[in-house]
Amino acid sequence: MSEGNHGNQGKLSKERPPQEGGSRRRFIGLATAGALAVSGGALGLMAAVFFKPRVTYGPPPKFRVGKPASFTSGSEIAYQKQAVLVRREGNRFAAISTKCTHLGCTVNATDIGFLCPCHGSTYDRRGSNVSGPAPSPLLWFQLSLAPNGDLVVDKDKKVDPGTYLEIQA
Amino acid sequence: MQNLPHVDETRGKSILHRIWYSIFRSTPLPATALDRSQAVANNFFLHIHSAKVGERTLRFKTTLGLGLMTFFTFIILVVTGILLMFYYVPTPEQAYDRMLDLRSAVFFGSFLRNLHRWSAHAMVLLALLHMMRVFLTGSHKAPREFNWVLGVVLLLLTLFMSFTGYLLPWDQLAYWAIVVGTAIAGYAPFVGDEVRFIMLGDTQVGSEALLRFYVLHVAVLPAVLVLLIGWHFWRIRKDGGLARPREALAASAAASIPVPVPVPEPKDGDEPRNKDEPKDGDEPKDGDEDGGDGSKEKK
Amino acid sequence: MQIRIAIIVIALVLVGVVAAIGLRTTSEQWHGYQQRYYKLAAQRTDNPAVKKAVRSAKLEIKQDIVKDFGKLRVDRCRTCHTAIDDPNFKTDSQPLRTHSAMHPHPFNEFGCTICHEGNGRGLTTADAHGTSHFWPEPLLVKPYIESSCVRCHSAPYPKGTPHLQRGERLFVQYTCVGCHTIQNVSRGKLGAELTDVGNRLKLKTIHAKIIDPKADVALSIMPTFTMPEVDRIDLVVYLKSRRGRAIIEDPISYRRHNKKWLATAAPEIPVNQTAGQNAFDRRGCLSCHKVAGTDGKLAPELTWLGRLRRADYVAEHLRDPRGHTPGSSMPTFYMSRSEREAIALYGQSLQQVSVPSQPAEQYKLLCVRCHGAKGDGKGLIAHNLVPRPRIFTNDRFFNWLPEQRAHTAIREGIAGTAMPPFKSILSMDQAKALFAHVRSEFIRKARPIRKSKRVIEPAPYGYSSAASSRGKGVFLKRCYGCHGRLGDGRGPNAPAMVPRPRNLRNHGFFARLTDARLYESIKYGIVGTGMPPWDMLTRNQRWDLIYFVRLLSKTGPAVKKGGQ
Amino acid sequence: MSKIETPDFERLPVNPDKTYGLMCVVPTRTEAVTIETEKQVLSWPEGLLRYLLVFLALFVVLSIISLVFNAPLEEPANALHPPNPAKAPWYFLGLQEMVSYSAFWGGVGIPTLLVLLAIAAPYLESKPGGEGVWFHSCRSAANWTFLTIMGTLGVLTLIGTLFRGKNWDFILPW
Repeated sequence: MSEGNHGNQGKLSKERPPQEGGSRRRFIGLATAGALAVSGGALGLMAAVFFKPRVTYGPPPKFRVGKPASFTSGSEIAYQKQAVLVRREGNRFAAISTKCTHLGCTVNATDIGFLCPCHGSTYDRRGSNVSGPAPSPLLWFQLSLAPNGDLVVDKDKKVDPGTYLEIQA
Repeated sequence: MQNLPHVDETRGKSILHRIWYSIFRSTPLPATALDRSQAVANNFFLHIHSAKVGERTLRFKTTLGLGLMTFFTFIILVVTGILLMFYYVPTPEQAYDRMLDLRSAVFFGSFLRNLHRWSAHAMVLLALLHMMRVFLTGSHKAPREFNWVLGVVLLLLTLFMSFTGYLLPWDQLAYWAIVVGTAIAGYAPFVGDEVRFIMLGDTQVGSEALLRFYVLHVAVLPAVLVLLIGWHFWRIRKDGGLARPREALAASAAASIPVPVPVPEPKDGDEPRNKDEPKDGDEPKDGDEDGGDGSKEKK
Repeated sequence: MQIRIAIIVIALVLVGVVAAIGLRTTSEQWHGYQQRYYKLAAQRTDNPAVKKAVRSAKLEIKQDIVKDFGKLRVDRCRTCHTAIDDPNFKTDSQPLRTHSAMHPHPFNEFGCTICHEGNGRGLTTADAHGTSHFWPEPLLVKPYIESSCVRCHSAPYPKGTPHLQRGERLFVQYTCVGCHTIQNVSRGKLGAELTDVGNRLKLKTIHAKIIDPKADVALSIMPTFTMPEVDRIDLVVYLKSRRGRAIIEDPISYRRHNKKWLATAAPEIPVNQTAGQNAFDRRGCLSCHKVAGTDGKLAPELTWLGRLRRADYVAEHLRDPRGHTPGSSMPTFYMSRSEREAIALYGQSLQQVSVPSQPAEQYKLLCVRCHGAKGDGKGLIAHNLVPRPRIFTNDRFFNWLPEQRAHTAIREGIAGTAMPPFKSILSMDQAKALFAHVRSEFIRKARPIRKSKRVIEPAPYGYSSAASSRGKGVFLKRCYGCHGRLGDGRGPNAPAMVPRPRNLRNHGFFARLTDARLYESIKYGIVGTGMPPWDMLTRNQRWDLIYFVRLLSKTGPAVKKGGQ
Repeated sequence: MSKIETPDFERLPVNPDKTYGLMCVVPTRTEAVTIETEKQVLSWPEGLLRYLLVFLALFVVLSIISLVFNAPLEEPANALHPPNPAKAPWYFLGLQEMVSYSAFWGGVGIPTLLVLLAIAAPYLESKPGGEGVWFHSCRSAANWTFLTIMGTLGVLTLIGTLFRGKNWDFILPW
């Protein structure tokens, strides 16, 4: 298609047009481009952050599980909806994910650790993967204490396995 | 492959060069008249535009830039509209709450909604002013009659677009404007009640109407608008660019209606024929009042 | 070159505008509150675990999503009110203040807006508190917050709701029950239904509608009650609490309850004076009427009711006030026959009146409440009476009116209107003296109107339905503009007329009127009113009209014969 | 192709496989839209720079408006309580004003006629002359007709926007 008109193109002047104030023009051009890039970039950045929701409507990642005293020592309470297990050992508390690291099934807590019903992965009590296809240990989430004394699980914050929150109850 | 110029030019050059020329087919900052013409002609968005325009066409007084501005508001509306769609749910239960969310919880949401809303008003206003400009400069007359008709249709679509968008926040303003608006449609002779029923999908304004207006607003009407805007622009070239005063034209035969003339002998300073528009003759002097869809390619 | 300079200028402006947009977008009101809270909370707590948690907390929107109570609530109130569950902020000012401990509703289960209303999704003060003109549920503050308890706690209302409980009593006290229906509470049919008024109207609107019912709806028939502001506030609390079915009530038991309530008969009471007086007090009659020192300032004085009306009149009036006296503002209360009779009996005991000897004093005592101190018909309660009291300053009318008819009106009253018969209070001479006083005081121009000789052509034929339907034809041609198509005195011209055209359906009034007077009024008109002399009608047409009026007012032979 | 003298292909070498040009399809004559009478400039950069300027100006103005004025959001839709007055968007208030006189003529009849008239305008105004000139004297009749119609609509819109209050009664906006 583009060849049809080659005929005339040779006639166009190939010289650069005479520049009036070349360096000034270049400066203005650069400054304009800079200003536009800055504003465009800023708008683009804000539009990008726009996509990240600041609130969600599903189960909140940060939730309260009640007063520490409501957990008896040695108890393990599973929160099905949030797929988290809260364990109390003495005065130490931990929140362990019950989501299998293999393909996301909910694991069952047992005396000796966690068992995944889907593909038979097993974890020990600390959540380390022992056998089966699970590639990594279960996640541990950060536990903290709200000002009114409630325990708060924050699924957005992961902690190293074995990290307990110690509360002088 | 044929030995296209850029292929030759970029042979042995860096990969960046090659990528650039594979996309744009012209130099990044064209400085010569030839390169500049090429930049326009070889670009998907710009090629609808002629490589050269009359000086008069670019003068502000000629058009007041109104058509161009109408088009730009449309671009702004498309961009902000697409962004807003990410947080909007067209159901009566959620629509209003989503507006509240845009106002509070969504980062940048408030500004985008404001911009969308005010741009919509601006587009209607600018389209009306553009129409007045065209009429008052006699630019709707032959041979540009059909483009005027396209323009009228575009104006109606713009109004309808704005009207369908009006319902989406599902607030009192929206709800009653639609109730009244569709009731007016119900007065159309013979088919009024049917038209109203089909518009609303129900006997009264409710979830069906919201869904229908939403689909019209975000899919059907924009698609039709884009198509017609493209046609509108293309017609500007086809009709010989902006209307010019007769005094400015040669007194000879070729006044405003395309007439066959003998192929003139090429002279110095002749323009390259635009590749897509071989019929345009040797001198594409059709200015382009609205063909600015290339702005995004500009810088 | 100019164009390039223009572009760079506008590009620089754009940078500024984008900076402003960025600033506006990234700076939010709640950031400051949360920062201050975290700082103070870390200082105030002794618990190291809490201290650590607070120190590492980051700015975030905190929201509670509650689905359990009716509609979905998304409450982001804790974003600013971060300290509501922190016991260390009891004495701080809002927004960082501990929530009062009185309520046993955990906010993460109940949310905030279920009690406080406001816009839970808002994140600025104006937005969240719903102070904008457009938000239907602005934040509820004390004492109005009591109204929210009723969302779940139906009667008997929980502790800590004194305003609500008082408001419920006031709703009866001010006879609101007479006009307004609230399902399972009241059965009034004159006013708007208020079963879910709390969902429909803002506090401000309810408040304004009680202060001045005509402010919003110009033709509202609701009277303006005089009540202290404390009463009004409690009434508003009560009305705001009316939200239809409570959340805890399931639809089936609600309907069952409602059906049972609808079928409940009005309570019977013993027909004696004491029971009548109790009912009279309980029903709030004095919120409109006046008895001795207590005055509702809306309805006629009943201090000497027993001297004016007989018990059967009162009982009948109570049964159907608007049927009995057309246009009466008094609503029909849901009462048993025995209660009506007991109240009527109590009414007979209201005899106390000491008539002063001076006509001027008599006028003050007996007439001012309706006819006004200046005789201009603008007495205290005049605007609640239909038809309105006569305007004594209308000298044309009173110069035309035969003196003797005025005396009769005072002595016998005017049936079908609020004008009572004073014959047991005023003797004929007193009545004459009183009217003489009225004449000298208000009827300035003693300019007798020349009366032509009145000729009352006798009826050429008696009543027949054909005659009355011919009369209807004449009526619809000549009379409907003032008297209205239905003959109820509400024609299109009526609002501008003083006095208003007569309601031709007023049975009581027309039952007393002779055909001859009707004929005279039609033929010669009534001077000083909008009724012109209808000279152009023929005798037969006039009689047809009379028969039609008899039909309308159900005072004709047709009714007696059991016709139409 | 044969009529056009072979140009200098230094920069754009001709494709040796190419044996025809589109122009050859048109025998001996071609069409020219107009004859060049005015000075031409390259659309890159002269045109595009102006477009950029217009776009930036428009964007800046709209951004400032969006920054200063929040988009309206009234009460949630409530089918039981029409606001008083219930107004359409401003560009339909002229229509609403007409509708308040007659629903059919104001809402359907006149608008349809106006649209048809607009579409027919260039065909009705068939006499050439006055193109491209603001308010050309030879078109004054057409211009005045147009301005009268637009002005009437504008006045109706203004009345509907500013001078109508509760119950669609006349009010003064100040």
